[in-house]
Amino acid sequence: MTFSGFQLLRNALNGGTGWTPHWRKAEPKPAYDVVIVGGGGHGLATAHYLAKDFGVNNVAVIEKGWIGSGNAGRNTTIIRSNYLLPGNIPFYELGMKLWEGLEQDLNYNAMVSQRGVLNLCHSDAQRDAFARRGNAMRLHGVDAELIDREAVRGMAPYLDFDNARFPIIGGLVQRRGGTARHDAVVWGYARAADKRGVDIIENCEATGLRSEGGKIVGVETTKGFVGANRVGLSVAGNSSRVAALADMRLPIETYALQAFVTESIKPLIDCVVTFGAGHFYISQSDKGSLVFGGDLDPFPSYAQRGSLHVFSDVAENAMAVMPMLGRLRILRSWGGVMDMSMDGSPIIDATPIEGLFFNGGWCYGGFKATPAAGFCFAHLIAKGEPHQAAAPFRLDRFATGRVIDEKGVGATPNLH
Amino acid sequence: MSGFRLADGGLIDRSRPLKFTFDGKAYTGYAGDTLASALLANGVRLFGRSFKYHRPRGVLSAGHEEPNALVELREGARREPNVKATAVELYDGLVARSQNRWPSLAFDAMAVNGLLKPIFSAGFYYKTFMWPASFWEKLYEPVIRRAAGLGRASGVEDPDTYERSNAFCDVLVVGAGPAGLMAALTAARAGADVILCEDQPRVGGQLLSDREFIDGRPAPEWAVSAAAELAALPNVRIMLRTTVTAAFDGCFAALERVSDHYPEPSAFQPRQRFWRIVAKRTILAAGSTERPLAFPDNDRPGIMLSSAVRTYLNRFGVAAGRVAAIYTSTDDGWLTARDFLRAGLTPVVLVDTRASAPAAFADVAKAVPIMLEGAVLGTEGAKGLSAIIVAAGGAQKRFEVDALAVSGGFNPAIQLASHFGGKPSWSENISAFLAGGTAQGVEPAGAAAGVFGLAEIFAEAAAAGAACAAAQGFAAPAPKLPTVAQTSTAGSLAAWRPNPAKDGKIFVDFQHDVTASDVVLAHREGYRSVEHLKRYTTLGMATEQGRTANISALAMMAQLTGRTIPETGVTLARPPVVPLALGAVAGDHRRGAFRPVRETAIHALSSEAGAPFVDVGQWKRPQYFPIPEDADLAATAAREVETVRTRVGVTDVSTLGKIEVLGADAGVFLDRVCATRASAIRPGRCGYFVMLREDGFMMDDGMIARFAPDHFLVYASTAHAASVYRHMLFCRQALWPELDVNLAAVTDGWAQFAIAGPRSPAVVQALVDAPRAITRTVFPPMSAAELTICDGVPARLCALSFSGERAFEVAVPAGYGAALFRRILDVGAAYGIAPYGSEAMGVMRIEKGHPAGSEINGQTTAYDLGLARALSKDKDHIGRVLSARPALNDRKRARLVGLTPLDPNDRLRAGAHVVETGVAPSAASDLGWLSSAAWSPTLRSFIALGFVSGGPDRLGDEVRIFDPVRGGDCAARIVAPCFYDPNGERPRV
Amino acid sequence: MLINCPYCGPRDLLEFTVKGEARARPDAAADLDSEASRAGFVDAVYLRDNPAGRHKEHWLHASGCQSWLVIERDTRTHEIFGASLVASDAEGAKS
Amino acid sequence: MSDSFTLPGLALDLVPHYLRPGRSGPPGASGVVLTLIADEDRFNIEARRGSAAQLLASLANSFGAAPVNGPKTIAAGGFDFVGVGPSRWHAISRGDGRAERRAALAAAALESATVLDVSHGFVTFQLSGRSVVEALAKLAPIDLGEQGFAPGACAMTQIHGMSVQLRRRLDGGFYECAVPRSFAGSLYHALTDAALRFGLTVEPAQAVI
Ligand SMILES: Cc1cc2nc3c(=O)[nH]c(=O)nc-3n(C[C@H](O)[C@H](O)[C@H](O)COP(=O)(O)OP(=O)(O)OC[C@H]3O[C@@H](n4cnc5c(N)ncnc54)[C@H](O)[C@@H]3O)c2cc1C
Ligand SMILES: NC(=O)c1ccc[n+]([C@@H]2O[C@H](COP(=O)([O-])OP(=O)(O)OC[C@H]3O[C@@H](n4cnc5c(N)ncnc54)[C@H](O)[C@@H]3O)[C@@H](O)[C@H]2O)c1
Ligand SMILES: Cc1cc2nc3c(=O)[nH]c(=O)nc-3n(C[C@H](O)[C@H](O)[C@H](O)COP(=O)(O)O)c2cc1C
Ligand SMILES: [Zn+2]
Repeated sequence: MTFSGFQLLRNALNGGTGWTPHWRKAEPKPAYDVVIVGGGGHGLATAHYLAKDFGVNNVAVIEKGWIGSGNAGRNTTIIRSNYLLPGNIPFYELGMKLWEGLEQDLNYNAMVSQRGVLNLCHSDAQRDAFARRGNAMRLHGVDAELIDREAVRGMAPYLDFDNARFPIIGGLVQRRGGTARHDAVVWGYARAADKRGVDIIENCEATGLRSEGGKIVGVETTKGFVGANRVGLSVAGNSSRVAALADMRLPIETYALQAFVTESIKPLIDCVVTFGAGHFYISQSDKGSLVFGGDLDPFPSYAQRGSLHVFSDVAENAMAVMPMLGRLRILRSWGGVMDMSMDGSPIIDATPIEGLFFNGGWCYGGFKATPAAGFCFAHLIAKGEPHQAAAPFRLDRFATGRVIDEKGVGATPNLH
Repeated sequence: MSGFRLADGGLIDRSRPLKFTFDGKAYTGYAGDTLASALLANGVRLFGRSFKYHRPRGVLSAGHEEPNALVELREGARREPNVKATAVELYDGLVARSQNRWPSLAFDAMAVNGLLKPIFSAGFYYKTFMWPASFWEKLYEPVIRRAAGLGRASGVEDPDTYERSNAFCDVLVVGAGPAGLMAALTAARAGADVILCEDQPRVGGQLLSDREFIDGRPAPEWAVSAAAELAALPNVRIMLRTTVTAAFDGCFAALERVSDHYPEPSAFQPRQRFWRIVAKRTILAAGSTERPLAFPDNDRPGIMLSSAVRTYLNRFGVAAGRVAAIYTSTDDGWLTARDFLRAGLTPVVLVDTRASAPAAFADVAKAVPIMLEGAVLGTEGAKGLSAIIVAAGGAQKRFEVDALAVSGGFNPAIQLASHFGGKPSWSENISAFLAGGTAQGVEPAGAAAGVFGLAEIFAEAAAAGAACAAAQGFAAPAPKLPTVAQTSTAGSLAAWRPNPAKDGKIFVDFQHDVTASDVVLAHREGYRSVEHLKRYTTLGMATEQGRTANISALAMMAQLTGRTIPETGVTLARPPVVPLALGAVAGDHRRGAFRPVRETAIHALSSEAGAPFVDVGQWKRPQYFPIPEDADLAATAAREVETVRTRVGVTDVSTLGKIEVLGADAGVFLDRVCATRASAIRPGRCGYFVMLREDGFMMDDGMIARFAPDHFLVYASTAHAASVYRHMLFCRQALWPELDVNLAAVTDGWAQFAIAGPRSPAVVQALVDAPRAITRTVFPPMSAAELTICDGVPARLCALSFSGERAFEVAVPAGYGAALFRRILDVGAAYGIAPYGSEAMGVMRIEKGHPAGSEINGQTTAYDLGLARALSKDKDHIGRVLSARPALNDRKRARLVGLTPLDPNDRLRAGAHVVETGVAPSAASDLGWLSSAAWSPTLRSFIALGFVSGGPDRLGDEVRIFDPVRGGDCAARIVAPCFYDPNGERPRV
Repeated sequence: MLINCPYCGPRDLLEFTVKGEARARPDAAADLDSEASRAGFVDAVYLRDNPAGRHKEHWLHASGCQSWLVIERDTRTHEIFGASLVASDAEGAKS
Repeated sequence: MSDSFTLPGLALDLVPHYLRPGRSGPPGASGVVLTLIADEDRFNIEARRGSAAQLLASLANSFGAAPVNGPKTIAAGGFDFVGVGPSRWHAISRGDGRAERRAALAAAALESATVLDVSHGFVTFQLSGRSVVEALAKLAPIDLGEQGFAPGACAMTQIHGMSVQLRRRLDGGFYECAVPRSFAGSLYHALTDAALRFGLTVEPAQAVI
């Protein structure tokens, strides 16, 4: 069934009895052409594009819990392509373009909202760094504006411009950036992939990666063995654990990132704002909650929860940039586990095992990458070679030195 | 009008009437009231409108689980949205307003949404608003956003202050109901340090709501005496109005509402205090939350949780209505009926879903009409309940009532235990979830442990208290347990049968207007996991986090999928337990105190001189020393540069990191840490150093002075000093612990000034104590000495030049810094000295082509910076091996060069890109970027340092400087990075 | 999180900085630019076991006693099994 | 006057710009009294590799008692020896006679330790009064209870993002916060803000305690 206002009306009249599951509750077949491990945004997007753009329909996505239970279901929903390095910009811009047509592609309203992303700066040096980034974006055909303090005031009058510690002097704006309804992205991809015949198998954990003679032959799961001679791993925070099933060690450490929502309030914050003198970013969901987050918890963790230290730090940052938040209340906080790579940039590549492909290392920025990562990963799996936009995201870049380090902090994942 | 104040009774102080307003209308309550109890006492039953359909809503509960009665409290900058009227202590002058309604609470135009309910079913927005794509941001989303949201934020800075504090104890007891009091008493009597936190302004918990007797006295009296005994013990701290709100690894967070019961905080008092509590053991005695029942139109004002009805009756002396009925699946409804009877209000009917009446309530059965195996089929009323339709034994009956007490069992308050992620376990016995496992020393007790009978609560809580004390080595004496008139009940889940016609109005999540039909729809569309159910319908995501909603919805989903409730599972509780003001969490880390600053010894002097400051890391550095003659700050910088180039200037370089490296192996150690050969620096000399990260990229560069064979001093750059020191500690402690070397960061101990310019030797000569001569031969560039200056002040002197002129850096113990700075200006006056700031310093270092923070940014290598020759190739040192990776030595890398505009007045700015000329600027023609740029008063031109692909191989080439975000575009030439005195002759003159 | 510093006693997370997995620095081969040297360093600098479970880490008691510690910790539960000074010869540290 | 005042040449900066002597907060007796210790001798002593035992013996020999390897204060020979890290101490001395003590320390530690004069590297605030523990509890994430923080105890800890050496003097009622000098202004504000509500007296700068 195609979703539309008409269908909505029709079903309103018949008591909603016409609606059907958005994706089938599939059980595994003995074998598929491709098995994707991980039913997050990336895994499902990969399946969707495999079926839609690369003609590979005999695909299963296996997910250990419910789809979207990982980071896709717990991120702060910011989408943007305001990157600095040439290795990153084309990829994230490909993503931005896919976001712009996503709902029509999926026939599912993921509430992609191009409300603008405003990065604040607080010193001349920081403004120059933003200029470098903005210029790099413009050279890549991406929209970017460097605005002064008064223009920032026009966009976000409630900021503490005269903060005694870090006054605001300007900002970098990407107007095409914004947010998307994270869960809907997952469900929309699932529904679209399912429509094209992809089996989405929930509560099915990959417990082994079976290979013979250096070639992958299938996946052991909690629902039995599933054969496939092409397997894509897209398991985000669990990358190392799953790769270990194939005796691979990755340039990845896992860390928890917290996020927060306030109680719902009437519209207050229009765009996405990030603070430049600390770690803090905020937007308002369509439901009315302010959604915000900050720094990683500093130690490796697989627990989806955070520490008081970062909890407080985030609140301090919030008050520094928006003192009007003081009486608003944190309703809920949570954590997700991030596969932090050694240069802070992702990996989409083949592995030493033939037929086994890896997509990961998304750090805390992989939600915005969902469409592009899915598309490029599908390309790699279908064609055996990387899509041009993802060509820099190779595993061997650490050995060659071709790292893509936006922050310049080196192999210290918790600082990226 | 329905509720009213009883003539007597309750724990309110009738001698202290308090005035307040709600939606502009004036009312009176009493000290001890909540806003909800006071409004109910005044007959108000309509408190707010629901989120989506704007249905009229009243009060459901008497606590933090309240989904309906949300108001905006206070006015102006103190306005606070979404405050639960049931959790606000009344104070004189309180002002509250209803929210999410237009134009008024009584007539809310948005209530038409209710008619469109079949369209606005769960997840409707995912299925529409897709065409055309651009309409989303322009049309649909703004409408949705405006409709959504509850109250309004003040939008201005919060005028109140907040505090944070730390507390430590052996045993933390959360909740001062009977369980908490008993546990605290037992642990404290044994000698353990106890902190007892209670959310409410008084102890007692549910005892305040029930007509229990303990040791023959009314239960609240027992609670008061227990608290008095605790308060008298030196090892106990009782914290009232304090909610333990989150469990973290190693600590709990608690919120103390210090001043929320006043119109505004009194002078010097914070509004709230946010506690970090470190406890060796914790007893979770937070009680339980009652669940409502699912039936059509179960949301009308006047329908209230049974235990809340009793709370209003017994604690606040308020009757929920004049004509009441009870609908229950537990004994709790019977307790409420009994208390109604005692208050002289006979319920018109008690409907119990169960088949038999509880034996202990024969008195109630005699006085009240009872309908067993009954169900409420529907309710009537416009802005409040006016009647219920009841079915039992095949018959239907209508009762005109204005209050209905409902009870569907109790959920133990296990949220805090769940914060560690432990999966709750289902108890068939009480039809509710219990804490799964006792994570991190958290032990539930009392109702929080699913124990509801008072006698058992006392016994088990005492045992828990004793066990916690014993674990800390305190033996507890056998407790004397209070004697109670036992009443015990268990919950059961009321049956619900899908009924498409009526499910649409069975509210499950009141605040978010999630109905039974939404659960059915979610099931139909495949959102069957509880987490999908939650996310698709927003069930349990409202301000009370589904306290009253979740179990009913779960039970429905279990029924629809044919699974048991434990198979269906439960959503995870997350911090905070009760919503928590951001201001409180931030505490006093606000405004200027957000982050500390570091000041140098001449901070006061500089600001008196009118110097603006620039942030470098945490440091404040004087950026310019303007004088009235300067046209603007650019002129100041130019004058300062000129002063140094032609005469002499002085600047504060105290922020440079200073790390002492001492010991027989100091040289060996530095050779391993640095990529240069530090051991080759002779005593009395300085040398340049480069440090790499182990991945081969630049970490820092700077100077090392060697004062003695076993004594080096590393000058790290301001920006990297802290990380360099941490790194060196790591090398010393973890990598090479066998070396005889000690490290000490002494940055703060020294005030250090650069005296630079052709006349600097004379100034320095005037400072140093005889007989030292400061001449080219005796103290040539790169000399280092420990000496005294200004008649005996210990000092360190290095002949180092960053500016490119003959220059010295002189350091004295920081306490002498201000005086030395003045002295330098005094003795330098004769030579035309002027102070200069970081800006002029920056200009001169660009003129000299020295890399600084924007060049050593973690993405560049020594090779990129043209420093490869300074590195020693033949020894292993940090970063040696990986710096040789092929991509790091690719000639095409963006490498450091200088750039000059063809027209010297064309402005160059850091951040501009360098692109090929003659082709359209694009990613393909992008060659690199400018890292530092300045107007050079010396060269009378803008100049820049930048990184250009293959740059050093392209000296002389013309390129385009492209800065679209600032509208810059000009032609420039690639030159060597040093613009001034490339052979370095001037420092040697 | 509370870390029991062998010198200072139990202290809050905020006093510490974490470096990640505790790994030895490889010995460079005599030929610093040999394949073996490079492979050893690439492995040590970039690759991680990153287990879900017990993990040995380097932590610095940065605003405390400035000792680098080896901490063994469960990355799933955050339970800490022990913290010791990294410098094996730190004499008499346990007073 | 202490001997470092007698140093010729340059004046010591004894009254920092942030210091605001006087009484603030609610009326009544001051709950907290803050005093800047403007001039003290402070040495950082670190045993050389393998020489800790020798150092302790030598110090015991010279001063009558040895410091302990732990976060505690031992008073000996006019110094307070405060443990700040494994095999590391601060030796603090105030009042007259510091020149001789300084020389004695240098001699005693010559063979077995590196000794650095860090007197100017730190600023020390002394806090006393009936509410001092309550005020400090707002700032320091450590247990300041009688048992956890007995007289002589020392903790290298953090206050408002600053590394602070928090110490309870052997005489029990006085607490000291020593902070790297550049942070002193920020720490001063953190301390005075925290103490304000108890009634605060800031004493005029005082050379020696
Ligand atoms: C708090 C937070 C905020 C964030 N904010 C943003 C943001 O604003 N913008 C942005 O771009 N990014 C953000 N991110 C990052 C982003 O969420 C992730 O990078 C991205 O979601 C990762 O891709 P995914 O959606 O495929 O991952 P996931 O949704 O985590 O998918 C991985 C799936 O694999 C499954 N899985 C794991 N192991 C197995 C196994 N053995 N067998 C089967 N299945 C398995 C998991 O259950 C999971 O569902 C944030 C992340 C967090 C935690
Ligand atoms: N009639 C019934 O069926 C029934 C059911 C459940 C409970 N009860 C009665 O309830 C009482 C249970 O005793 P109890 O002591 O376990 O619970 P309680 O409800 O009496 O006390 C819990 C206390 O904890 C406080 N609290 C809750 N969360 C808190 C937090 N996060 N931080 C600080 N304080 C918090 C509450 O304000 C309350 O005072 C008994 O009297 C029992 O008979 C009866
Ligand atoms: C963008 C966004 C908005 C959210 N808004 C709410 C909200 O309004 N209410 C709520 O209870 N939780 C909200 N959540 C948090 C979820 O309830 C949940 O905590 C999160 O998805 C992580 O899942 P978990 O807590 O079950 O691990 C939101 C989460 C996200 C990512
Ligand atoms: Zn320590």
